[in-house]
Amino acid sequence: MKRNLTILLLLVLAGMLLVLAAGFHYGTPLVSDMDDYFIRFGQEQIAANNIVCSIVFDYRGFDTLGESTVLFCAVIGVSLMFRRFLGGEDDADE
Amino acid sequence: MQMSKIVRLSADIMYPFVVIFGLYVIMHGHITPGGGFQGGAVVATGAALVIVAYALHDVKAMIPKVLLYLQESMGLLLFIGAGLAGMLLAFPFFFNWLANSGSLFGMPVPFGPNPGELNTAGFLPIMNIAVGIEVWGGLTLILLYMLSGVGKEGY
Amino acid sequence: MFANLPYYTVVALTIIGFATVLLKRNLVKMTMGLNILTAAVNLLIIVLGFRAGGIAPIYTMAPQTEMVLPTPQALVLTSIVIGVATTALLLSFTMVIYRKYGTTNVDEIRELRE
Amino acid sequence: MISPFIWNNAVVLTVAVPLLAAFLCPLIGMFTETGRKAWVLAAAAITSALALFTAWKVYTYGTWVYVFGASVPNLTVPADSGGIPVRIMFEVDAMSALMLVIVAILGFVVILYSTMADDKRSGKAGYYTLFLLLIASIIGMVSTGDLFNFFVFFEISGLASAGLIAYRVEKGRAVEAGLKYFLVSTLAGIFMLFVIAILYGQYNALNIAMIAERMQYTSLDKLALVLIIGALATKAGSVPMHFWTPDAYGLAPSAVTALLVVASQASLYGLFRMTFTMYNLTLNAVTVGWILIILGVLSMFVGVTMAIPQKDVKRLMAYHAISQTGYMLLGVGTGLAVLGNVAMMDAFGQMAMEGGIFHIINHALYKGLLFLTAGAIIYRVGTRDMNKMGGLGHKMKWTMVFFMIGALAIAGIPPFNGFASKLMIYESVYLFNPVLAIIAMVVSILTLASFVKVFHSIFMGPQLPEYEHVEEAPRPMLWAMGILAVLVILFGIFPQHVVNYLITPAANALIDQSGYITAVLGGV
Repeated sequence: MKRNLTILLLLVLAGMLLVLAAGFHYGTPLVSDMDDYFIRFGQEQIAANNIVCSIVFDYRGFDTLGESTVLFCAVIGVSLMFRRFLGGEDDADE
Repeated sequence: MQMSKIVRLSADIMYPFVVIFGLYVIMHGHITPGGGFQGGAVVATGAALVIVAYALHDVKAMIPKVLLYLQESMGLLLFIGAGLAGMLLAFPFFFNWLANSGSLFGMPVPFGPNPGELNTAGFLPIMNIAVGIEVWGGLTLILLYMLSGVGKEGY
Repeated sequence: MFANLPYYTVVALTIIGFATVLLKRNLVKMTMGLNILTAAVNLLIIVLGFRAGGIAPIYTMAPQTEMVLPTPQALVLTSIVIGVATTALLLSFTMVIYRKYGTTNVDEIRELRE
Repeated sequence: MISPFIWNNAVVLTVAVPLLAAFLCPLIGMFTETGRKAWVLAAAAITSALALFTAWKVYTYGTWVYVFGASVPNLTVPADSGGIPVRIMFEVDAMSALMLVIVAILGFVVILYSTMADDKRSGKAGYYTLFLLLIASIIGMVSTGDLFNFFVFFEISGLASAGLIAYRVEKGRAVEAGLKYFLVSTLAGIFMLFVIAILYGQYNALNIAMIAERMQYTSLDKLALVLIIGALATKAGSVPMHFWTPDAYGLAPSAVTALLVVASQASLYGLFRMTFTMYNLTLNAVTVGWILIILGVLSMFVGVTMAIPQKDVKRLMAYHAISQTGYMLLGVGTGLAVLGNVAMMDAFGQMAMEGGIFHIINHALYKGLLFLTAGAIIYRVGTRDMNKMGGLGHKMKWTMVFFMIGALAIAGIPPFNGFASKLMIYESVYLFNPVLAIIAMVVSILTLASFVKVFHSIFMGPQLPEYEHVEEAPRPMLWAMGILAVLVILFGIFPQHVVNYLITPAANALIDQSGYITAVLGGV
């Protein structure tokens, strides 16, 4: 039962995604005003040649702070899982 | 379960070059493709190289865990400090007042293609370094913890 | 068909990834399925930002100024790091469960529960 | 008297302070143990104070837009960009302010409960770090105005709560529950990324207000709507995808479970934000409203019927959490269904939405109280199996009183807050469709029945010999439960004040999409 339920779900998903594939045209973005702003003013405002880096660290810098927090979270999570072997900050007592 | 002498020796020789290349990628993030995360990951492969070559207890002796935690927290503090620096001058959070300001990393950049100057882009290099340190410490810690969980029986 | 090939690749990868996550019983294979799904979404975001004839949005020694859209590349950078963090945590969960129950098969774990 | 620094930047500091505290937590933990507790408690107190101040400022001065990295905090649209917002911005309107109030109260109470109480844990630095990160991520999810930023905070809350659920590593089942929760959370995140890709591909915008303004509801947007409702309803714990909730809530430490309830409500807030603010009238409100109603009714019914046979006290409460989420979905779903015509909206739609939103804060309060009391009992007795407990009322007087307050509130008994919001939902939904209101009432009666059973099996009966040594829960736990109990009673006795001041502006903020958009695009 579970198997053909999953296959049904996959067919529905395939149908939905074909709608998605038909909606966009490769090579010609529908709208690009925000990105044209970045390309035009990115270098001038932030004095950085690499526009992607200027977006990552300045225009959308808060995302990158959130993202390095994600990595920090993963490190703390993994350290909690293996605190028995490598010892957490205070070695396990129980 | 140490590797053979040859592997350990070549790992020792290779390690500095991997770290230098990683630092290059981190430092030149705002000019060439790359940046904090990619550079940090490259340097973490250097750490992975050493971990593979040596046994775990040697690596634990070589890289103290406290140092890695310190490295990780300092990287993150430098990053959020760079963000908060704007607020001290009554600007909003994450304002890049170093760019085009003439001081550290403050050189303006002529518009259009140019050979690229290291001393530009205000807080970007500082944030690149911060994220590079954090990813370096973080990935190495993940590797050490996951390696420590291998091979031990029972819980 | 070939004009929109990248989008059909995204559809194919999503189906494979989602099928792996749902049908496979082994936890490690589920993690692989999730990675395929993340790769599919990243490919979709990158492909949305392509502009025919554009170069990478970096001004150092740039031959022309007709550039590709930069924002998708910034989003995918974040998404890749989230993918790494997710995989690290999933694999460490799997290792702990394997140590506790001696198996990574989801059905057997359900029976072994005390 | 509040310094201009706080006055202008409070909305950012509510996220920056817990993040900063979390980054330093492992370091401080290495030196002093009490130092870490003081540090975590201080950080939680400051965060709650800032969140309450932000909420107060939004309720008095209207929507607060804060742009990250612009030269002036409210420079939403750069001068030469032709009217498009390019930077990330926080947009706290009345609805976000209500959620900030919930996080402020629950965050502080839960940290107070866990720092002072149980200290025979190992790996405490990691435990408290993840706690602070979870609070920061919920605050971020609730107050951000950017779609991709919502996704990043969504992932942080997923990671942090997975680490916290799997905290008791030696008990294999907790890790399995954490894994199940994390798989579902990652899948929901991937589907949300699909939605962001579709909306970005069409409108080249990541700001919620910008997308709302450019929305034309093409077939791709229908697909995006289906995916986003699926993803966020999964994380909120509504029925078709609720299988992770009993394990995750049941096996996590009790303090964590109380905060997980708030994390699920943040996803519910995200669902309402997407349907009301981003799509609003472009989607045909009736069908999508009915989808939410059906999800709500299913959650209500399945939640309660699965809860009755449970032996484990926290799994029982987890199923009740699912059924209470159903009430919120029913209330706001009815509001969405009649969003189109003004007549029905004034008649009962507004009341239904206010009932649903009021139920969010009520549920957070009394469900937090119930989980904390369960935690206190398990802390003293050691087992979660209700059949093994009995006669605890003799020794644990205060815990029994708090449990009674929580149980009566969840069942919707008059003097407590549960009754106020459920009554609003019954009255308005009855006008919309009587059958739904009747189902809601029946479910409420079943909830009361199951909690009477729980109360009897834990507290009543003779003093059991093996629980001779049991004495009252430690004082800080009682303080934490006391705060929640007082709030539950206060909200129950003065519901009209709470509704007028907190809930009606939140419902209006959700309904009027144009206010949200002009706050970003209108203002310069």
